Amino acid sequence: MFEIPRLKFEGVSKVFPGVRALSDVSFAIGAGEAHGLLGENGAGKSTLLRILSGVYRPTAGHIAIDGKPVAFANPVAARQAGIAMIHQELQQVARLSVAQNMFLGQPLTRSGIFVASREQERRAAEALAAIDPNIDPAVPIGTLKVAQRQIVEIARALLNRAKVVAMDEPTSSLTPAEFERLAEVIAGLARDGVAVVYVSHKLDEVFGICRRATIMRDGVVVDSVDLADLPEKAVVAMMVGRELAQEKHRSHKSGDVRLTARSLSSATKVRDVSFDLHRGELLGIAGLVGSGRTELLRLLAGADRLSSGAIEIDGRSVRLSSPRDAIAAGIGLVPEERKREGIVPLRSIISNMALSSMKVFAPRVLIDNRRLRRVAAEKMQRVNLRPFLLDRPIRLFSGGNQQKAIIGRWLAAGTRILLFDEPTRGIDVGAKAEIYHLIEELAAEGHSVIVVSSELPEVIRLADRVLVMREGTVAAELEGTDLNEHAIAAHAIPQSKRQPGQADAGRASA
Amino acid sequence: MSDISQAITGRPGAAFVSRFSMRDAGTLIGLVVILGFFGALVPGFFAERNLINILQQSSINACLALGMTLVIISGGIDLSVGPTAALSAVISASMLMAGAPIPLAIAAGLAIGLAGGLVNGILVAHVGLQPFIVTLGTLSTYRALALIYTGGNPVLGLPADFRAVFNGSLLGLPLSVVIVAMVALVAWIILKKTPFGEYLLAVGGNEEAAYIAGVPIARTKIAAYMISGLLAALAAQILIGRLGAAEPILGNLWELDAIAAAAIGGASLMGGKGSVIGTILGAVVLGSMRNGLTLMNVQSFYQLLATGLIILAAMLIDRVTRGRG
Amino acid sequence: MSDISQAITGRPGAAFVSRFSMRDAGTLIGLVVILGFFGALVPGFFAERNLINILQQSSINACLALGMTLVIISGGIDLSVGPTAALSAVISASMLMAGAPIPLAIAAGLAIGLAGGLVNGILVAHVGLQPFIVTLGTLSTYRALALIYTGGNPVLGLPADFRAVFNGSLLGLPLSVVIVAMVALVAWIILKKTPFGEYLLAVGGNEEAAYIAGVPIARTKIAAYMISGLLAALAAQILIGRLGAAEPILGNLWELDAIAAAAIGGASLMGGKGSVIGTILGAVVLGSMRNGLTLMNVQSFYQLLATGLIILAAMLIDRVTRGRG
Amino acid sequence: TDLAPLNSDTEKDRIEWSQLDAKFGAFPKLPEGTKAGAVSKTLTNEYWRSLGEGYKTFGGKIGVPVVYQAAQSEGDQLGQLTIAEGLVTQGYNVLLVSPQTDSNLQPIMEQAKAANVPVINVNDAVIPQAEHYVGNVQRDNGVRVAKWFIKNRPEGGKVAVVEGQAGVYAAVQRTEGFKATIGESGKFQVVASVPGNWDRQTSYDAATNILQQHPDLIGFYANNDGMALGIVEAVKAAGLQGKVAVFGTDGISDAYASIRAGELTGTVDSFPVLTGEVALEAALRLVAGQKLPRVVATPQALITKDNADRYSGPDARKALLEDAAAGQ
Ligand SMILES: Nc1ncnc2c1ncn2[C@@H]1O[C@H](COP(=O)(O)OP(=O)(O)OP(=O)(O)O)[C@@H](O)[C@H]1O
Ligand SMILES: Nc1ncnc2c1ncn2[C@@H]1O[C@H](COP(=O)(O)OP(=O)(O)OP(=O)(O)O)[C@@H](O)[C@H]1O
Ligand SMILES: [Mg+2]
Ligand SMILES: [Mg+2]
Repeated sequence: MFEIPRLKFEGVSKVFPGVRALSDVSFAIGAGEAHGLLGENGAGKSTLLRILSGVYRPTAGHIAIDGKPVAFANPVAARQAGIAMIHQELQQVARLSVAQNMFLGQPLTRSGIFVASREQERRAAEALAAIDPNIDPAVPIGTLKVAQRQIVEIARALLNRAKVVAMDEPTSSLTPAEFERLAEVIAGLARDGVAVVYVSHKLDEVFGICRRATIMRDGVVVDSVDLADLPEKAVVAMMVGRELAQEKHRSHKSGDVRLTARSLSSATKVRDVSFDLHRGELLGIAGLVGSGRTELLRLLAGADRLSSGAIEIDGRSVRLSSPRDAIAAGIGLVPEERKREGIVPLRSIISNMALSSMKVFAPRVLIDNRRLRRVAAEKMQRVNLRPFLLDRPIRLFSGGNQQKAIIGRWLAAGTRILLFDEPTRGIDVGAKAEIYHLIEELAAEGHSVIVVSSELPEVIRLADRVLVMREGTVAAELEGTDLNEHAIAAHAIPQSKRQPGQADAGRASA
Repeated sequence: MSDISQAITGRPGAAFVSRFSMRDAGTLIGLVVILGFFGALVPGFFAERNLINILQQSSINACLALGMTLVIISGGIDLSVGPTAALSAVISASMLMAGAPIPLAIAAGLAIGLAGGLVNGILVAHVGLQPFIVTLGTLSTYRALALIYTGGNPVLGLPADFRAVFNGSLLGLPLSVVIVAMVALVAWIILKKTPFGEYLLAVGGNEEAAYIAGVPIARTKIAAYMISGLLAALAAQILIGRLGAAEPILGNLWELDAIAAAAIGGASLMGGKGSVIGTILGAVVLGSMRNGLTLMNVQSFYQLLATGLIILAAMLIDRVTRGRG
Repeated sequence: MSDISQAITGRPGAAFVSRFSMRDAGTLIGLVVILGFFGALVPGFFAERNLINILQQSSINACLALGMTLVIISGGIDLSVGPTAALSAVISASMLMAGAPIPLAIAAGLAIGLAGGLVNGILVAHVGLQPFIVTLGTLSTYRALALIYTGGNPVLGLPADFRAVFNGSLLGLPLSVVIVAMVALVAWIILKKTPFGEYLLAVGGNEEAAYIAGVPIARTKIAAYMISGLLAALAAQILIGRLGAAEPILGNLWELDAIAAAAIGGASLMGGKGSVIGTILGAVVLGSMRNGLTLMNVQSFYQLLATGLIILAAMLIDRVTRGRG
Repeated sequence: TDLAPLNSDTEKDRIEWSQLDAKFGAFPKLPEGTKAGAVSKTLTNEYWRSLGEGYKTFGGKIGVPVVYQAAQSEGDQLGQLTIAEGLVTQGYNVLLVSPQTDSNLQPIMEQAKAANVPVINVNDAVIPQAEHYVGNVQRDNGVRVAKWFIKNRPEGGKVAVVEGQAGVYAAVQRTEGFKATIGESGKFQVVASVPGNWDRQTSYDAATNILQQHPDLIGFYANNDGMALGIVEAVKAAGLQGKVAVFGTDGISDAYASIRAGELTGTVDSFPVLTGEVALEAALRLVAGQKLPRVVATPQALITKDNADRYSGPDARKALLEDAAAGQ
């Protein structure tokens, strides 16, 4: 108890114009400790870590490393003081190679002038090997999938011998198998005396990795707790300030087929996908990363073009040559990459929400502002936007709240078929429960919903029926008692790789 | 739930006022500083007559800059406004000289503006070329067309009836000022109150997200360029009404003034951001500067110097009062 | 999992080669088409003498365009290259006329270029103003300074020794071409092989990520503008060496040609993208076009038309061969 | 070379255009296949098109093909150089150049010398090393207008100048000539001398501002006709027509029309068609081996409503010859 903690936050506060993101945050982490940082969306976790890594400066309070107070003027100062950080949003330059990205800002050089590309690539490969040896450090990072790019972020944090490694949702795109390897890496870091701050909305991960955790709510520390002493439910209660009711799945599926996919194929990945989607049905889609789920949703949303096949809605064939067509047909997509495909950062919550339903809000020429504000308030209340500031630019909201605004967009547009791509990626337990609830409510109201998710419990919890995709095709359709994690995993692995007893070791969730 | 009900009823007025001031106060302060400067040094600068002169002299640039603002908001740029105006001017003028009815000649001129904008828009939106380069190319092309069409000669001696259309005055203000004020009002309404305005801001702010949200990207961009072309053509009509002649070399370097006005007014050339009020203020800043320097009889080299420095100063004031971004 | 892991690992070598050709092949094809076109129509177009002419005539634009490319990659733009060149030219020239040693005069001229770039860079990087507007302001300011410094008069009769520095030839190529080729080589090395090159791409490609990674954002941007100023000054030295005189109005509209060359060569004005080889090819495309049109004795209005259309055509070819983006 | 830098306005080695025949005899016979190349500033100004017309007329008369090119815009200095280099490469026997600036065509002088092709600098910017210059005295433009004011407004008053592009030779010289001459009289005040950038709209705005500040202004002098016509409109809009005299420069056809309509007070015509004819004649005399003085001066005249008819139309040449004979 009297030993000097490796990392200590002392009375850290951060005020943004109009928002108090952190108030008087104090807690400490010892050397060799992996420490969880938990809280709902907007609790202030990322803000705290951004202060730690020198991106923001605190409004009040300070940080101490090994008992010495430090103040970082910029990210380089933090890095030099031994802080490594994995940011929640991918911070990468698409046109640079993996290795260049990993060494960005601290390149290895030959004779102090030229970049030592080979050496960088060799060391990058070393760092990557711990989690995914298949990533080629020489390719432009923009050609990688999100999951791989996240792994690169992790590997970058391992390059330097850091005293503190802060991880802000490092696994939001990763599979459980990849998480397992990350857990080993973290254990290794802890053995070397590194303090690890671990932020994740996946509580099981935090419980698996960390002995202790600090729980935050609305910018203040609720408590620092020993996880071994607490059941998950209690932690959740501390995070959200109330008990979350565990709900069970109920189906609202009715007889009528609303959407029929006939042999859909895309130019790139999707091959010959057929299924029916009923009124009030919740259809889950599971599969490995890269199995074509996102592409399938983009086809249904009109964002990509079909190379063959047909889509029918209410029995009538529709041509979806743009998202506009799809929206007119009652289809809306909540995309996977929120920052890139979801939000218009400078615009307000209202504008972002109203974007797809301009016809509704502007029946003639001008936007009916009163009606717009009324509807926006109603929808945002329903999705429980926090803080409830409808005119604030959406970029100032946390990821979870941005997601809520996008969902609100489709509610406002009166969409009948909702496509969710990883709807709870980067979203906290509280909001997750709210979003599950919302999705089920939508189904109960007669909406048809497709949910793509890499979290199998999520698919199983939500879906009436699950399509398992493998290499662009539907490998299986699971329903009722057949619908379980093991079955999904078994069907998701490509045939050639499947060996007896190995199903769980694949890249599918289990 | 007080915050919710407040959000519902809102204080839309208050929100708008505060949004106005954040964005446009900087430009307004810049304008006030410049006006104060010249007012102190130039006797008669604040004479009503001179203020009207300033407005009139700013009106053409303001007209172009409004179109430019919409294009810039959509994430583009339109370098071809000057040549578009020239083409519109010489075609209207030669129709008038051939005895065409005035409304027809004006309509044809405006249609040329729309057509020029349409070509720019299609090359940007459908072909996917960079706006800067597209309009750099059409800058030369349209200018060449105007020169070829007229053989390089100005069209002189436009009928008095036509000139009267743009040369009258209303409530003591020159008609050109009134017309541009109306254009500004329409542009403001478009940007703040119509779906198209939302679309412009969304397309410029995040094209990918706008696409997924069902915004008609191509149509929005094309419309922005067409409005820019239309307003360039309108500026051309006002100008030839004033000068009584249409030249194929009219509108040289207009694009730079228009971009400067929009930027001084807070438009971001990265797209997604811009303001009608700011642009108008920006155009008046530039107009007052020209007017004041002429009245002070500043030698031409020093006028050039002052132009450069004032553009920089206006941006600095703007930057300081508005904060980063 | 074979296809997945293949997608993951890729074929890195192939990827790089294909990126080279993907990027620059379009420009190369554009060049070949234009050369073929003029070669077929103009007798003597492919004469060695004429090809050297084309290179020499492209060299000044290429020199500027290289600096412009670095600035554009960093997410900026430099409209002030022409006036920077003029200022550099008149200062070197007046020093020479005052009897200063040649290396000193050249060094002073180059230093002026660096200083002009430094001012641009500071206003962009530290003050946070938009590059377009900053350099639009300094475009006027630097030009005015050059005019004021010389009273508007050209500096005539530069010493033969000075002119010899830039007018010789090496291996049958004019020295100016050799100098610019060397500049291009250095620029290529900078962009491909040094941390600074990476920083440029990072700052222009994703400034936030670059900041978080510890890239010195401000220093990188300032350096880009300083290089652009330096190369403008170098172009000015080459030019006054050729002309034997320095004028304060030298370098008019250079910025547009330089931007056109960079853009034809594949630089994106949104930043983060650009190629030295592409830019050089772009400058030669523009140079061959000018040369070919002149040799065909095309009337100037039609030359202007051709300029516009060829810029658009080059971008189209580029677009078609390279795919979107 | 040992030539002193040319000052076309003061060069002693000069001849009036009207004396060519008298001093050098009738037009000589030319070598077979002679062809002439010409490059001017821009075709966007009628002045330069008329000059080209003069080249073509004379060339047509004596059967010499003339290629006439121009830069894409005024100020496209390197573009003009490219064109001129192209003409040298293509082997024309003589070059007539009207450079954008004093130095942008400098390299041509050396290349042409190497190829043994004479180069004639025709008007406007003056290449210091030019061995041959045909054109008028730029400064004289402003002088003539100033003299008109001194003669016709003996009581004096306020006048203003609207200048061409900052730093351009012709603009500087014309303005200088006007200011110096009118200043000598002591009765006039130049209350404003501001840039019009060769642009009608800019000049209109500048004139409006000047008139508003000085409603008692008696006259404007503009460095070219396009600007002057813009000023005329500003004067009309200010309701001062008839009270403010407006002068332009160049003598383009629109200026004549406006003078006849009683709007523009006058212009200094430098007779571009005639200048073109004289320039090509001088050039071809060089090709034929004659040794001409370094400067061949071409005429100009102040045109007002009274004499507009005399200087336009088919008899202009005759009128100018008469003027020359009268020693004007
Ligand atoms: N740059 C900023 N300007 C203004 N407000 C901000 C800014 N960054 C964050 N905030 C606000 O600060 C609060 C805390 O946000 P933060 O991103 O730290 O939350 P978080 O706990 O990381 O949430 P999530 O789990 O969604 O990532 C939120 O209300 C957010 O809107
Ligand atoms: N070759 C590629 N280059 C760049 N991005 C790609 C490529 N292939 C796929 N992607 C992107 O990677 C993501 C994966 O999409 P895909 O449909 O292939 O897989 P998925 O089953 O949705 O897997 P995930 O769990 O990653 O979403 C999508 O955002 C897609 O746009
Ligand atoms: Mg966060
Ligand atoms: Mg996906």
